[in-house]
Amino acid sequence: LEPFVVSDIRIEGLSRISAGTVFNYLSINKGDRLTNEEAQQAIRALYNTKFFSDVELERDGSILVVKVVERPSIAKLTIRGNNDIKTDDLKKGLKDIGLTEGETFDRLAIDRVQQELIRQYYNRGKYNVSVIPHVTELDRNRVSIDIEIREGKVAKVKEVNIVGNTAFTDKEIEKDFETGTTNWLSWYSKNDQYSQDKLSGDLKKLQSYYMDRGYADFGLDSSQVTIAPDKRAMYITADVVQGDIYHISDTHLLGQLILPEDTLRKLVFVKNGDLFSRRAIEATSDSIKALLANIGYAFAKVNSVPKLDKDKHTVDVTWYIQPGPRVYVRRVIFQGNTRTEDDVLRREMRQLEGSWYSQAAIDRSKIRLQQLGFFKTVTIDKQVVPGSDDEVDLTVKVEEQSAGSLTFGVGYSQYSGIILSSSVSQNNFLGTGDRFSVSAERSDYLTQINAGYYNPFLTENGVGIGYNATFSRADYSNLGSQYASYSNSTKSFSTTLGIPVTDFDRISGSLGIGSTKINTYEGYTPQPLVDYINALGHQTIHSWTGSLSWVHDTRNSYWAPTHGGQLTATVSTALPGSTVQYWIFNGEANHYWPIGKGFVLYVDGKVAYGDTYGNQKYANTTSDYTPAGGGNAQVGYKAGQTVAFPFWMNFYAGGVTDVRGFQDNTLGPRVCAGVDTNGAPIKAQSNGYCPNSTYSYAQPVGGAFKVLGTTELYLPLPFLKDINTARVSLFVDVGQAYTNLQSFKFGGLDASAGISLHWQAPIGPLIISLGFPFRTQPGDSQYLERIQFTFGSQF
Amino acid sequence: CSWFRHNGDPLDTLPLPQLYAKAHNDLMHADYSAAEKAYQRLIARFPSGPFNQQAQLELAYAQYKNNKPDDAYSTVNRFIKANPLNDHVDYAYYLRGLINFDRTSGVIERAFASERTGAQTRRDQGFNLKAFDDFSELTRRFPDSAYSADARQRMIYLRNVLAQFEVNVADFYIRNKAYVAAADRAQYVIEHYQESPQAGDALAILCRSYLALGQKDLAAQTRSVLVLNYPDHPYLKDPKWPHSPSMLRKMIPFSGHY
Amino acid sequence: CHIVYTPDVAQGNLFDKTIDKNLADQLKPGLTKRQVLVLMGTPSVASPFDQNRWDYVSTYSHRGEKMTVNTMSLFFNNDTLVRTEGSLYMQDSLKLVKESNKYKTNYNVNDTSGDKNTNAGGDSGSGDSSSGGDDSNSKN
Amino acid sequence: CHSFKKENIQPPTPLAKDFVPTVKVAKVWTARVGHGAGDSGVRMQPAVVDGVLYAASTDGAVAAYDAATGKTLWEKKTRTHGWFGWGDKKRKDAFYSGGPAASGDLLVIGTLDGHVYGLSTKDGSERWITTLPSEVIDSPAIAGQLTVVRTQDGRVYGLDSGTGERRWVNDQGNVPLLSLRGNGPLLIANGVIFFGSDDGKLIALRLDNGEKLWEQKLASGEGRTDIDRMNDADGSVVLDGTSLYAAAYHGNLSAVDGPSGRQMWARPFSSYTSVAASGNSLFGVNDESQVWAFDKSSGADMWKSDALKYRWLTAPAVQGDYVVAGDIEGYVHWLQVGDGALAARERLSKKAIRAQPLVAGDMAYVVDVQGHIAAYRLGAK
Repeated sequence: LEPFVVSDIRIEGLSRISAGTVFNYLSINKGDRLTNEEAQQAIRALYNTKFFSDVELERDGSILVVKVVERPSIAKLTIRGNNDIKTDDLKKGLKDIGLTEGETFDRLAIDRVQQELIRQYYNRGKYNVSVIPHVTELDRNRVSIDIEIREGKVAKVKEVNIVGNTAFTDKEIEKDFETGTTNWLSWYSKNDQYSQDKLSGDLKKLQSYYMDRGYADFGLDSSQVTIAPDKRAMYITADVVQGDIYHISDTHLLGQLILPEDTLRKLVFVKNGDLFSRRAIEATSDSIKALLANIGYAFAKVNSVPKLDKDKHTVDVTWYIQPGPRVYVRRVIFQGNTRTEDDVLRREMRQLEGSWYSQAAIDRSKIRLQQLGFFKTVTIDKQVVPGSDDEVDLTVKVEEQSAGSLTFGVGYSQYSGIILSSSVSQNNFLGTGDRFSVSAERSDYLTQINAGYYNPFLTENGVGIGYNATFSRADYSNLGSQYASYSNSTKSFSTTLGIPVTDFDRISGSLGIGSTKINTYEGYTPQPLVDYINALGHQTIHSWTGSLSWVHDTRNSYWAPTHGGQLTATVSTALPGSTVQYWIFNGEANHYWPIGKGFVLYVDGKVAYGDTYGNQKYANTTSDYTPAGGGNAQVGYKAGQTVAFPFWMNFYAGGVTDVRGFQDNTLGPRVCAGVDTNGAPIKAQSNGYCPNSTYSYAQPVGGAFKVLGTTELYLPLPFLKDINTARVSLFVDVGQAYTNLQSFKFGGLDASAGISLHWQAPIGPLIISLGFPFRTQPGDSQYLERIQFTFGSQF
Repeated sequence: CSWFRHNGDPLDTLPLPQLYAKAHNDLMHADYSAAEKAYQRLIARFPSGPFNQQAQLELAYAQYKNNKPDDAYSTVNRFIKANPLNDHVDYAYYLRGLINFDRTSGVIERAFASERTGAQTRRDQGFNLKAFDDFSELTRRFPDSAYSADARQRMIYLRNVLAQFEVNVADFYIRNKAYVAAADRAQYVIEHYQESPQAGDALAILCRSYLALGQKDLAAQTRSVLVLNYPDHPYLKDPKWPHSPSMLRKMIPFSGHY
Repeated sequence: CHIVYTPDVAQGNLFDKTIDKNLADQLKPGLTKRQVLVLMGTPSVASPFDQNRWDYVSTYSHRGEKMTVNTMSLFFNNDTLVRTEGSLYMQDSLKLVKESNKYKTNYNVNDTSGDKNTNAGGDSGSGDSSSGGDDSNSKN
Repeated sequence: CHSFKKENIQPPTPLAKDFVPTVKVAKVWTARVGHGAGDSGVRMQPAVVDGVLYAASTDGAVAAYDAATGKTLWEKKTRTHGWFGWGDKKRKDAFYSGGPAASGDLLVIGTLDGHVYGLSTKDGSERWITTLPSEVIDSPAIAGQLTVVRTQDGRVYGLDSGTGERRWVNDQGNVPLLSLRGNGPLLIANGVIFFGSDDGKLIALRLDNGEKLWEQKLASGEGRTDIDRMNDADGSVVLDGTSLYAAAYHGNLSAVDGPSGRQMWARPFSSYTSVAASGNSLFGVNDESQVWAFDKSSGADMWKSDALKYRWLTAPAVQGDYVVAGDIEGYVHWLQVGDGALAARERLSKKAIRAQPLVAGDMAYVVDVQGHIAAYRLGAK
């Protein structure tokens, strides 16, 4: 093709690709003198667009004719027979190589895909895999590709042999190897399936097993992996040279120490004469680094250099500390908060912009953000600011999750008939961080409307203000012996003020007014309750309520804490001037301990006690009566006696958030309804049966003193791995309600054990628990409830 | 007609022109998910037909309207890579910017927020930045396209939102008495968004934080620049200018924090 | 101090008693900006309108009390140091360590070994040792 | 046997039910030594020296039987594991894996834990132990005052037969990342040690100081995946006159001139185990368990038998004018030397047979994976 001036360009063979695209990549245009190597260059350019399988340049008079054959496009791509690698991971991988529906088909890509798949399967120990691509031509220059994979069985590890280990047996060393021979747990741990990176991880464990027990110049001579001819069995051999046991002779801290030497000395876990342990040496450098990072040295480097003295078998360890520059945080950037406002996140940060870098402050900020309960995950990482060597930007990536619940419920239960309930609660109302909830419930025995609002940041430093109003009318009378059947309707309004006292402690006080109207029904309501109201002389109880509570919270997350704990103490009183002046003390202490391998132990104790004060007197006397079976005269309430603790404020025990395995609010003292022939209240028999009373069983009336203890072990279950707000735990609950402090007796405690699932589902918190009471009081038997399920209630 | 012979989904059998007509019809009647399915079948069945490019563009629009911003974004990107010289490619760049234009805050937040920008200026600015870059690429590649004028308006709006975000953060640090942080943020606005109206607020905050830091002459310098450019700025009249709402107002629920 | 807790606000540059004792007298006029940067670090206040002046400000307000401000201003005439004014506020790093301990984050905060990943065997090791180590320092 | 359907490898060819043996085979005696090779995947061959058969197992049993009658002369058992690992530390382990080699009154066995035991052939009492750094899964070779042992990490050691001290070591052998289980047995002939290495070479070392004389590549060594690149020469080297015959996996069967190491002929033949020679023909089993016969002088193939395809055959051995081999389901097959037709079939046990049958005199001794030993004699037709 000798050079000529191109007057026009014509392209033949185009169907899918537009002429414009070819012109765009073609470096020749009208009026150019076309030389040979320009033509070559054009052909090469068109080829690496990968659109064409063949490109030819021809000359027709002074017109340049570009003949192209378009590569077929892929109409259909199917992958069959793969179960180790998920199909969509494969499809994504193929898309990067350019093999996806709609793309141009290129035979070289098929070959690369085949090799890549075989390599991936070899990595997973499936050495018998076969990958066969079938390409079928379709009309309109299209192809359909079907990749057939036959994975075959994975090669099982038949033997892991460590040679030369005289100090420890093979079994001791291979205890926490990931690779091993088949054992009863292999179906789940897959430890007998060979993979290269699992093996390299294990060899590192072998090395550190020795190095942590004094073998300073331990050497892994060589390791061989052999496979049986039928590629179904693999044998792993590791040859080790143990060397001798070394002890620490001396330790030095060199370099720029920033802090006085004795402060850093406290972080050195290694003392003279100790057995050499690499883990202890590394732990020392990590903790020195962590300490320096707390005071501004974000890029501190601490490397340990052990010097071995071969004949005395001692090691002289030196740590070189290079603190690097003092680092300042220039900007804190939040990412992922599409719903929560920036201020809500920034006010939780303890690391400010424009101040020196403190790892402790950053860790504390991460915990405070997690304690909000608005985010699934919070990750904070730092990037150096380009152009300056001592400034860093912090990026806080949050993944939001719904922090509230919107529930509509239509339920039916034979006691309360149709229950219509709806509740809206949002802990992060419109992203402003305020907590707002409105709930209404309508059923035969209960109509309740409750509204609450809390703004945690009235002032800049976190003084919070909240309002709460409830209106409820409960009539337990037709609830059978389930509850103490009396009806009370309460209206109350209160406002709270929360004041942070330290980073972990908060004191909040609240004031409110409320009125409760109690009416009891002769014969249905347990007699002491009826007498109490008559003695009191009032049916509507007005009260000024005031409460003071102190909370110390060091938990590291709201939904699934694994560290720290919470101490709360609350005193709420009906202030003087209320009809019944009482005070209630509520105390709770709990703590979480991660005990390694993913298990978390949780222990929680609750105490509640209430009493009246300011010796109010009963207004009138109720009649005395002598019990049917003789004995001294039962005295009802006498005018002039001091008022007892009001029964409608009594504490109950049992229920899904209390002692599991028992129905809600059914544990504690129980009293029969109605009076016998000569006016004495019917005494409940030991098994809770009430002779000739309207209800056959005694009704739980609760008590003024309640105690509850729970221990739970959260289990590391693989399938719950990525739902970080779901946890399964084994629990033991112990608790009981007593009429008053004096009637507490240790034998009276109820206890149950079982398993329970806590899940913050997108629509609201959900608890399912299976409880088996193993210590019950007489009369509890009819209140057992094996499976309990609650949904939407804040726990 | 067809359902007598029950030969499966009509999308698989319709010839090209009718299939495109059906898809286009669905799009016009705002039935975006049906339109999206129709366009996807059209592209898969007729990859090299005449309607292919138009279908890809309208698929992206349908996905955008069907509230699937991520799918729309990847479809538009594929369209731009496949046909860089198509005569509608400037619309593709414009659509790419539009997709991320109002993704910053959820629908409810925007409806309740005091004014439209209030919601956008207080949340993650990632999408605003991306939209700003996409629009600027459009105005750079096709300065005289029909969409560039509107794109420039949107860029100005986005820049003001970004500047307002920085000023909000600076205001937060002033309220929390972290004056060096407030000065840095204000300086960031002055350096990056000079022409935005928020630069005035930034200058005011910078001046106030210098005063708090005891830098009299730096504060005087900044104040003189403020007087020069924004003579009627509220800060000039009252030194405590960025007031946070009074304690009483904040005690009323839902009254907002700023 | 006030009973309502306000987190401490420490801003600006940090200098240390032990290391930066003789920093002030190393600041002889004639140094270039680059040398000052290496010596003192990035200035916390560098006004955009006055390139020839750098201020090393350090402020500290404990639990919302009055803020103490120390400034050292450096004056340049286009890239060489001319004179310095004011004094540096030297922090005591031991006090800073005690301050940072009150955040009680001496355990591995990113340790997600709760019920998240079962192969927590590895990090539970580091978890223990790091907390083990830090405990000792909070005692001092 | 395990199901092959999901295996994605060819299932073993089923044996013809109506098979009429053309030669009578008598099972002279059977015995069992410990649990044999167990899971160690080692091809443990017994040794027959002047009428006594010595066998060992990986769970610490060593026994000597009268080769003709099978009467147990002596047996020693050492427990390898204490009860639930109790007392493991004090116990000298005896995972015998390097099949016993005997000569004169010395019996040498290598173990999985890198020890080499020198026992007395009279009563199995211990004479010396040496410790080597890696597994010894290949039977040692005794040449008078020198015992040559080869370890899994590619090193070859010359030990003194009397005391077990290490005379010399040759450690140039490199072991590829992934190789076939098992090492090529050592062949000592007139002062030179011949063996196939794990990276597909036939190596000759001087007996007295272990230096390498020459090496000859048996396989090309390229391939895209690390499975294709595996070309162990795990089979034993056959000496016939001055020429050596050896095969490699994914490599070729080649004849090499002993003294010079020059390759006379080579033909592509991938085999994971040894070849056998008789008359002027060579017999081998390829990686699809087809039995082949080649002409010794030129390497041309004489016949190929597909009857036992995919049955994972052991290395063939020549007994009289029959070729004997064991398979994965515990059958022992005899094929005619002339045309490879199946001549006889016996079932040793249900377990796989991996080690090459050992022919001594007119008896063939076969050992299966679980340690069952059987001696077969071919009767008249």
